[in-house]
Amino acid sequence: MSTQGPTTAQPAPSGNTNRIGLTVADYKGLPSTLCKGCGHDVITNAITSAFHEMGVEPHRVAKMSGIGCSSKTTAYFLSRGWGFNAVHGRMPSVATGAVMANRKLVAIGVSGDGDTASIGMGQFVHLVRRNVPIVYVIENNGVYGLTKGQFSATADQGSKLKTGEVNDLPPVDLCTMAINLGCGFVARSFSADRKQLVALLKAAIAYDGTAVLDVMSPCVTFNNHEGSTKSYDYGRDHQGPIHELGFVPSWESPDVQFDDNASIRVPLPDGASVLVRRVDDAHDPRDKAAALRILRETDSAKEFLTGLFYLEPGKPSLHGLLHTVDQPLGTLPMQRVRPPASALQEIVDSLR
Amino acid sequence: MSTQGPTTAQPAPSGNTNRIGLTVADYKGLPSTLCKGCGHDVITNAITSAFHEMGVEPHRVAKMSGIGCSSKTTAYFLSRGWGFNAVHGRMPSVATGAVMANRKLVAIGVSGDGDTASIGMGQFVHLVRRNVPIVYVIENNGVYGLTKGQFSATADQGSKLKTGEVNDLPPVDLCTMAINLGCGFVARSFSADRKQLVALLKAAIAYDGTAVLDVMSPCVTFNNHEGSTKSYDYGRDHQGPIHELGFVPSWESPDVQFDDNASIRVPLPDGASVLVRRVDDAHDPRDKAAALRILRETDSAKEFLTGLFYLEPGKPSLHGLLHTVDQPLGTLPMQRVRPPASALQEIVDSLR
Amino acid sequence: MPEPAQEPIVNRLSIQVATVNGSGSQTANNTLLRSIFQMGVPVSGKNLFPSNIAGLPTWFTIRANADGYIARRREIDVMVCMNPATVEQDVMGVPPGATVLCDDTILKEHPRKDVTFLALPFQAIVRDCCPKVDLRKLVVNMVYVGVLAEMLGIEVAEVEKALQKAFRSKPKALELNQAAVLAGVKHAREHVTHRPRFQVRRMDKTAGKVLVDGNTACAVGALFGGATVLAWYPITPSSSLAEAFNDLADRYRRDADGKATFAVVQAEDELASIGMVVGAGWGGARAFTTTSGPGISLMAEFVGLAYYAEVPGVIMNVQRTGPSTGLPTRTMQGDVLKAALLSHGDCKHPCLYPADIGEAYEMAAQSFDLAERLQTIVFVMTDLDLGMNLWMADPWQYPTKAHDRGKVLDEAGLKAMKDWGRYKDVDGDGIPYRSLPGTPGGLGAYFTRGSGHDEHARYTEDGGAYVRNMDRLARKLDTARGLVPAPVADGKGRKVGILAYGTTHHAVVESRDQLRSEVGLEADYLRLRAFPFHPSVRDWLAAHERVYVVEQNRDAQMLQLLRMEWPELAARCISVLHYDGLPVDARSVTDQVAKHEKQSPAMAKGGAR
Amino acid sequence: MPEPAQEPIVNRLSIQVATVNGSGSQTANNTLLRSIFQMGVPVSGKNLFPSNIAGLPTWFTIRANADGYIARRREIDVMVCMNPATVEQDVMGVPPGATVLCDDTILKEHPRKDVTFLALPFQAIVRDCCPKVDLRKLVVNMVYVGVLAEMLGIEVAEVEKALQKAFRSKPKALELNQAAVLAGVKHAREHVTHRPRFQVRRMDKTAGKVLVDGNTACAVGALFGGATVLAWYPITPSSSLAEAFNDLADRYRRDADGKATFAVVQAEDELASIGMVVGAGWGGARAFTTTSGPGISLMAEFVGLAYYAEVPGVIMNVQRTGPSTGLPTRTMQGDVLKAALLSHGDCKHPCLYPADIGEAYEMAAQSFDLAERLQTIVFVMTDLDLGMNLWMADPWQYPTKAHDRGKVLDEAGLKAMKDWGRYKDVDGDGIPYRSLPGTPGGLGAYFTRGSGHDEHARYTEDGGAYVRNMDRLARKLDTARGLVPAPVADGKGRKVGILAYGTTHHAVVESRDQLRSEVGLEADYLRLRAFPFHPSVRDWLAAHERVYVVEQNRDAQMLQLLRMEWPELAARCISVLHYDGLPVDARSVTDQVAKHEKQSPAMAKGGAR
Ligand SMILES: Cc1ncc(C[n+]2csc(CCOP(=O)(O)OP(=O)(O)O)c2C)c(N)n1
Ligand SMILES: Cc1ncc(C[n+]2csc(CCOP(=O)(O)OP(=O)(O)O)c2C)c(N)n1
Ligand code: SF4
Ligand code: SF4
Ligand SMILES: [Mg+2]
Ligand SMILES: [Mg+2]
Repeated sequence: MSTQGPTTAQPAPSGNTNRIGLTVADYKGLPSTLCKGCGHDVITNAITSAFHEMGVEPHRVAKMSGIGCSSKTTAYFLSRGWGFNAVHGRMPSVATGAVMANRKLVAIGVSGDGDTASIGMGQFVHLVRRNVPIVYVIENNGVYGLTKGQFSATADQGSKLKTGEVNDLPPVDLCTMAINLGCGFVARSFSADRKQLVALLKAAIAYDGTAVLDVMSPCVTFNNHEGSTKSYDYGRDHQGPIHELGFVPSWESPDVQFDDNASIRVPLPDGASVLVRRVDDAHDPRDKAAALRILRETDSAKEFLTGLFYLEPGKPSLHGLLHTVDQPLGTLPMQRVRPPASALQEIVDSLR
Repeated sequence: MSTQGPTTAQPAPSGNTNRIGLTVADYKGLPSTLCKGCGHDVITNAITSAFHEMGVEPHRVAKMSGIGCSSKTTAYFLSRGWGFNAVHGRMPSVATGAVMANRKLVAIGVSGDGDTASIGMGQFVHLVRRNVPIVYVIENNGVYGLTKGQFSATADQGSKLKTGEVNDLPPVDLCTMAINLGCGFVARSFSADRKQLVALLKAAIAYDGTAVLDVMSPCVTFNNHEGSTKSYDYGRDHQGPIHELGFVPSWESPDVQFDDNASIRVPLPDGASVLVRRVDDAHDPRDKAAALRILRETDSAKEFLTGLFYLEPGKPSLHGLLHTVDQPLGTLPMQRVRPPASALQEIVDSLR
Repeated sequence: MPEPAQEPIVNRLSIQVATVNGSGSQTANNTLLRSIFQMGVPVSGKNLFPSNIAGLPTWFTIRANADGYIARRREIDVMVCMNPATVEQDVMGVPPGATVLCDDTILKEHPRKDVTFLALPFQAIVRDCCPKVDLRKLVVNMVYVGVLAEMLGIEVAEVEKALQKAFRSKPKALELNQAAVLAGVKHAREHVTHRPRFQVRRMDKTAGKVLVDGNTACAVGALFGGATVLAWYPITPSSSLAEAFNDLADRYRRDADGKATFAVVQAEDELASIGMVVGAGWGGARAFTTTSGPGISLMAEFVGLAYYAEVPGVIMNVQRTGPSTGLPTRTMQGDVLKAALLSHGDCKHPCLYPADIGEAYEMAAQSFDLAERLQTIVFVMTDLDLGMNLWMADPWQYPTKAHDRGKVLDEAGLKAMKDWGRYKDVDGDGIPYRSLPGTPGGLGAYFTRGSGHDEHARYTEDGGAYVRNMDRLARKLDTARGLVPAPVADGKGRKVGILAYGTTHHAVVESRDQLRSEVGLEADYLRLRAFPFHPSVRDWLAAHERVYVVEQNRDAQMLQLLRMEWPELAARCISVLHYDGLPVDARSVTDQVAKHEKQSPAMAKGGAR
Repeated sequence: MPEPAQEPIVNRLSIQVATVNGSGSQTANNTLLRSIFQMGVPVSGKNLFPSNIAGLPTWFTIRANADGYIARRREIDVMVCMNPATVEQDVMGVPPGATVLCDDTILKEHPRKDVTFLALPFQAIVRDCCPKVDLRKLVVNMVYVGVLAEMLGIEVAEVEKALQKAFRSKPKALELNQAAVLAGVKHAREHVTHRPRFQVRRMDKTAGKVLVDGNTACAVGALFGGATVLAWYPITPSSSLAEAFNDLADRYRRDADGKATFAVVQAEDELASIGMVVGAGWGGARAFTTTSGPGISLMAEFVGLAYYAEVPGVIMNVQRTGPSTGLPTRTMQGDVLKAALLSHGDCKHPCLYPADIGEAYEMAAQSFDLAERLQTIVFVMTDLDLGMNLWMADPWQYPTKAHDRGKVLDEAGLKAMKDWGRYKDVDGDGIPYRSLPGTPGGLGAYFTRGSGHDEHARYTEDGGAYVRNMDRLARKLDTARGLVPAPVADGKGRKVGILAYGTTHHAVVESRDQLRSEVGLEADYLRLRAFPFHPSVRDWLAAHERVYVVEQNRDAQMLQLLRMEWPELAARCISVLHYDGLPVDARSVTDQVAKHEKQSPAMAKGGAR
């Protein structure tokens, strides 16, 4: 979703305060109740930073989630935003409704692999199709953490539970699926790679439409052992970034990061840009075919590639399709939502 | 699903009777109550022929469907099989349960684009992941026929309803999705192309695992006008078969159709083979990357390619994963499903 | 013009047309209905159609009644047979004395001697009057309209007017159809001597009224009720409600620049549509969905979330015959118990039961006020009979009251309220104050969840906090009793009462007259309009010795709700049920009540309470 | 060994350990429980845990009771404080006279003078006895086990035995834990002079019994009940039932070649798991799913399909606190009304209410017989308290009766039956005969659907056929009354009755004794075991003047079902409710009943009915 709106561009934040004068503390949530070391907590942290750095007004943030350890984390950042921990697997529809009611909201959805790829598969697909403006983060640990570690639909074929049980079903690759469904912002990351994650989150916040971030986020209690393909060790040993990524928000000049010759610059409609350092093999995120190809190839090579696979700025988001007035529908005054008496008369006359 | 089992290979059918001595009439169902000219009726016909030609014992056939005009059609073929018209969009789970109960059943699922790609998206994905042995036919007309013609999730972007309403959401490509989910039999066809359809259905019946057939099947009442991309005219004008296909059942010799030099021959584990005529550009259905590429390219070129996109024989089906006894679980005698008293004693002792 | 042989029965007749769906008879039948209506005669129409798109039997029944009875009537006086598949049952189904007009390509004669069977050359007539071969299949229906007009005394000028309305924007079609009507009139005038005893004559009982279906009425209610978000999934018989709202909003709820003050999404299923409603309600919209039976089941989980997290939203349930897929094109009051109790765990939901077009409009609008006031899901429980049939009604009144947006605190409100807590019962009515996401000022942020929470919306598993919250929710539902539409009582002081709700009303109105005239029973009448029950329902039950509870389902669902509430009073209730999927008719009610009254010892004794 | 100062209270005590989850205290607590059990003293354990994986407050309560009372008891005699976050509430929560053992790194002293507060150096002790630094966090729990053993008179040999059971396959861990227990014993012997009044002494009331949780009991029932298909989706508190079945079947239901006579699929959600059950039931399997609250809501649509299309299946609902997500790790009898009425339209479903380990086993097995006999979904309504806590129980009996596969026709049966119709009521009990897909011979094929069908399973929209079918389905449910487990009555002829079901039973047993001894009230007791109600329930209600219906939910859900059934009798019922998410205790029941009895004018008058 766009971070434009009431917030006008301001100079870059100095020191600890951001462009709207808030410190990172203003973006914090309640203390986490997750297991110590859980990947999800690291993502929570990155989200906090990203919103802070982007200078999003906290009260405009709608934190949507389903049910699971991952889904709990919306309570652990941005206490000054509104949170909605809905039902298991059906957050996408709730988020869709929320942004329909209020197009000024900056929505972030936090879900788990179970919540999205098992029970939530259908709603995820249709959220993406509608290009609902939301930063959609899947905290992917390959298991159901909250119900004690059963396999989810993203568990890799052949990966092992602590009990020795082996998963013999193929995983759902949410990135490939999202790209094929027309999603214009599709990324994969790793909760241990904070730098990449924050850059991706910032770009996602600036993006107007559905931004899918599939983040491997180890479950230290149930899926961090040997034989797991979603453990910290596995992630560290197999991670391969597909490019080096930079994000320049709308109120900064793009040349502060890389100069244009040394990088691919993808401008977003709001004035921000995503930068990719021009090195050999750096993946150009505008290349859909390449994105799908490398996703397919990693899949068979059992690599764990991260980065921004696909970026297509400028697709109309749900708001564009619905063509609603600029103000939030939810708080329009009565005169604007109750047609005049003449309208009723016209309707009645047509029925005579 | 495999057509092995009690039916042993027999000589090719002579005249009107098939290898088990039945005529096509033995494979018919009740008269259709669909609109005259509905594409679904043509598919019903092709299904009838395919089962007849394959010599499947009618009583072994489980006809599974959801709700919709398409889902009704299971009543219009194979009255001597068992039909289950379940609830809207959730046939995949019912079919999964049915084959779990009885692995000897030959399951065919008939669904609509609404039934599968809208409400049924999640269950479809997970059926495919589990490789449930079933011939899964989507009678795809881009609309909800039974509820009077609203767009479904396979409607093409820009296609028009009779009312003039334009669809502005991208379609779900079920073939691409199925391939990406690991499906080993993925085809697209057109209800007007009976020959191709019957060949595909026969191969699907012989295939042991989930066989997805996405068949464009015009709704003459609500989506057969100009501006529709699911009309007979559109289909005829845009159809491009990706290859010429033949199917040779297990009890016939493959060289009766094409000779091996002139064709690519993909053997199925049960002894049948799928043949593709070797001509320039003929798509080799074993090439997954090519399948995905041509699907992607058609998509942007607005072509309507048909054929067997992907075939990977030999993947373990759900039965393989469950490793159940050869007999149907549902009719095992009590002795086999109630452990002996000693087992209870052992359990009780462990709790003392 | 030939006159009927017997003393005519004027403006008291039922006409039924048997045809196949998809044959275009709907326009003809509506033209007939409208013509009678325009003659000032009260009418009602019931369309009995199959659950497919074309080719299966369909019956359309028009009842004209000078007394204004608009319930279904079982007896058919004039039957038009256009469907070979049902002709036998159609002819056999009419009572002695009826007139049967039959397409002579279907059947030329019939052995029944107690009815007037006329085989008419409809196909030949249309061949002569309609040059367009491919349209004859449709236009033939207008031939029977013309024949009936002539035979029953329906004024041709009114038929013409009705035709003009139907084909306003299609002059070619208008011409063809006019010609067919006139050909029918001419044929009847010249070749048919029989005139049925049942005749239509101009009167003045429809002046100012409209003809409209209940789904449109609900859509208009939602339009003026300020609905801003609609998320729906198609399902018969509710789809036309959503479609009507979409069309109306498209026309009446766009700014000059074309931007909409509403948003409609066709969801991927009912879990998604209710999820969107819950999200939108939380976000501040007046949000609703439309559905029927299976959709209600699928919405169960979300409705429980909305109850517990206190999110407003409206579900318009156009009930059809269940359980399961059931008979999708038949009516029933079959979800009454299920909707009120929807979702696992302890929870109940307000329900409104509109009986007619006026209430469909009013309750649809009011449901948004109630949902926002009570911060919960409110059901508008209409049914296929109300929703999809055409009803005669008074025009709607423009709302005089402002929308009630409930206890919503904006930035200033939050500042003014000390120590605001999202789930605090400040006013003692169980209804807390809420804030909307996006409210600036830093005071309103809170966390919504379906898991345990305390007064300040903080997560808790504390048993005490849980009980306090659940008790407050129960209190809130008690508050609802005084906010929902009160029941409507007619008559008082009698020993016997009849209680009904929704579309059953129309049969009860007529049945009370039948009971009075046929068995001398004077019965008071209470029409329930909402759950939870208004306290006056209790008093009314207590004031009667025997209460017949009339409803359209097998399990006496409303009576079950009454029993749950007041078992001691419910014991005096006797269930009168009708559940074959057709709208209940007065005769069914009258016969059951009369039979029971005969057996009732109290009645025999004639004793007062 | 020091002796308690006061006259000891033997084998009547409650110990509570307050800790955080994920800290490994579960094994220590179970060791304690088991040690007491092995000493022949009746025990029960209640684990109160949070809805997360690690780090939040958890309480484990062990009750030892010579009289065999195993319901929860609110008063704690010996408290062990291991959680700094709750220490204050934990100390304040115990009654005067209690003993509190507190980790001295948490709190060294407490102002309460009416309890014995002992700060003990648990961490120092574990430091000395456990060389493995990283394991001390876990092993420290065994220190309090040792301390308690010494202070309460729990025999160390029994503790050793329990440890051996717990660490059977882990000799290293066994050694460390043994050392910690002994260090605890030693410390208490040498440094703690106080001995609580509450003591444990060997007796002989547990001989032959087992300690097991209800989920395992249900799994064992399903195993011997011949379940062949399980489709499930994880949800607390039901997951361990499915997992136990999977493990058991893996061990006891494989052929020599490793092939399974069962199939388990972890579905993608509850719509899918119930869909698979319905498909499998239709296909001939004895199929079941396990779930809790939210899952029940999601299963609504399919359950209605199974009702109407008549497909067998079992849902084991391990109830938790609702509505919505509610308190996922707390107990409740909160879906009683909702499960019985699940799905839109007219439909009801048989439900079984196991009270204890024996019934969990029996009813789980029987549910498959009932489902196949009745061709419908049967609910086994257990709860978190029964399902996840350890209960003392008699060992299960091996089944003596063969599985009842119901009215299934094979090839020969189909031939023998003339003009078989899938939905014909041949026997007058409402139960039709079915065939299974795959049956050879060409006679059994039929079409199953959730839409209208006639006796021969042909599609129909005919109102008459619909009504016949629905009436037969109602008759079938009437038949069920005689097939489901009958209620269990205890005592008769008294004026006052208590009615309860499921796990509420244990509190009622104790409460009846309390009522007798405290207020002299003798009350008869009826324990319901199933819905639809056995006819004897009616007689029993009629035979009592006042009936207290005790249940664990806010809305008196079972009473609501009784009211729906017999409003005239339900009027004499008084609701006694407990719904804070903890298992009901006898005191709560006794106080509510006693209070009401005091107010009851009938009681005052002492009048008979
Ligand atoms: C309808 C429903 N079914 C099941 C559950 C139980 N449940 C809670 S969380 C969860 C899975 C969570 O897995 P995931 O989304 O991967 O999150 P994680 O805990 O791994 O972060 C399940 C099955 C539920 N709450 N609701
Ligand atoms: C739960 C539920 N929601 C909605 C419906 C109404 N409904 C019946 S068929 C249908 C759509 C059918 O579309 P499709 O699957 O494409 O089949 P088609 O009729 O086009 O062949 C819908 C929405 C239903 N029966 N059940
Ligand atoms: S169980 Fe796993 S996912 Fe859940 S909080 Fe613990 S480490 Fe994280
Ligand atoms: S409405 Fe469309 S899909 Fe349905 S039967 Fe008619 S033509 Fe076929
Ligand atoms: Mg997970
Ligand atoms: Mg369709």
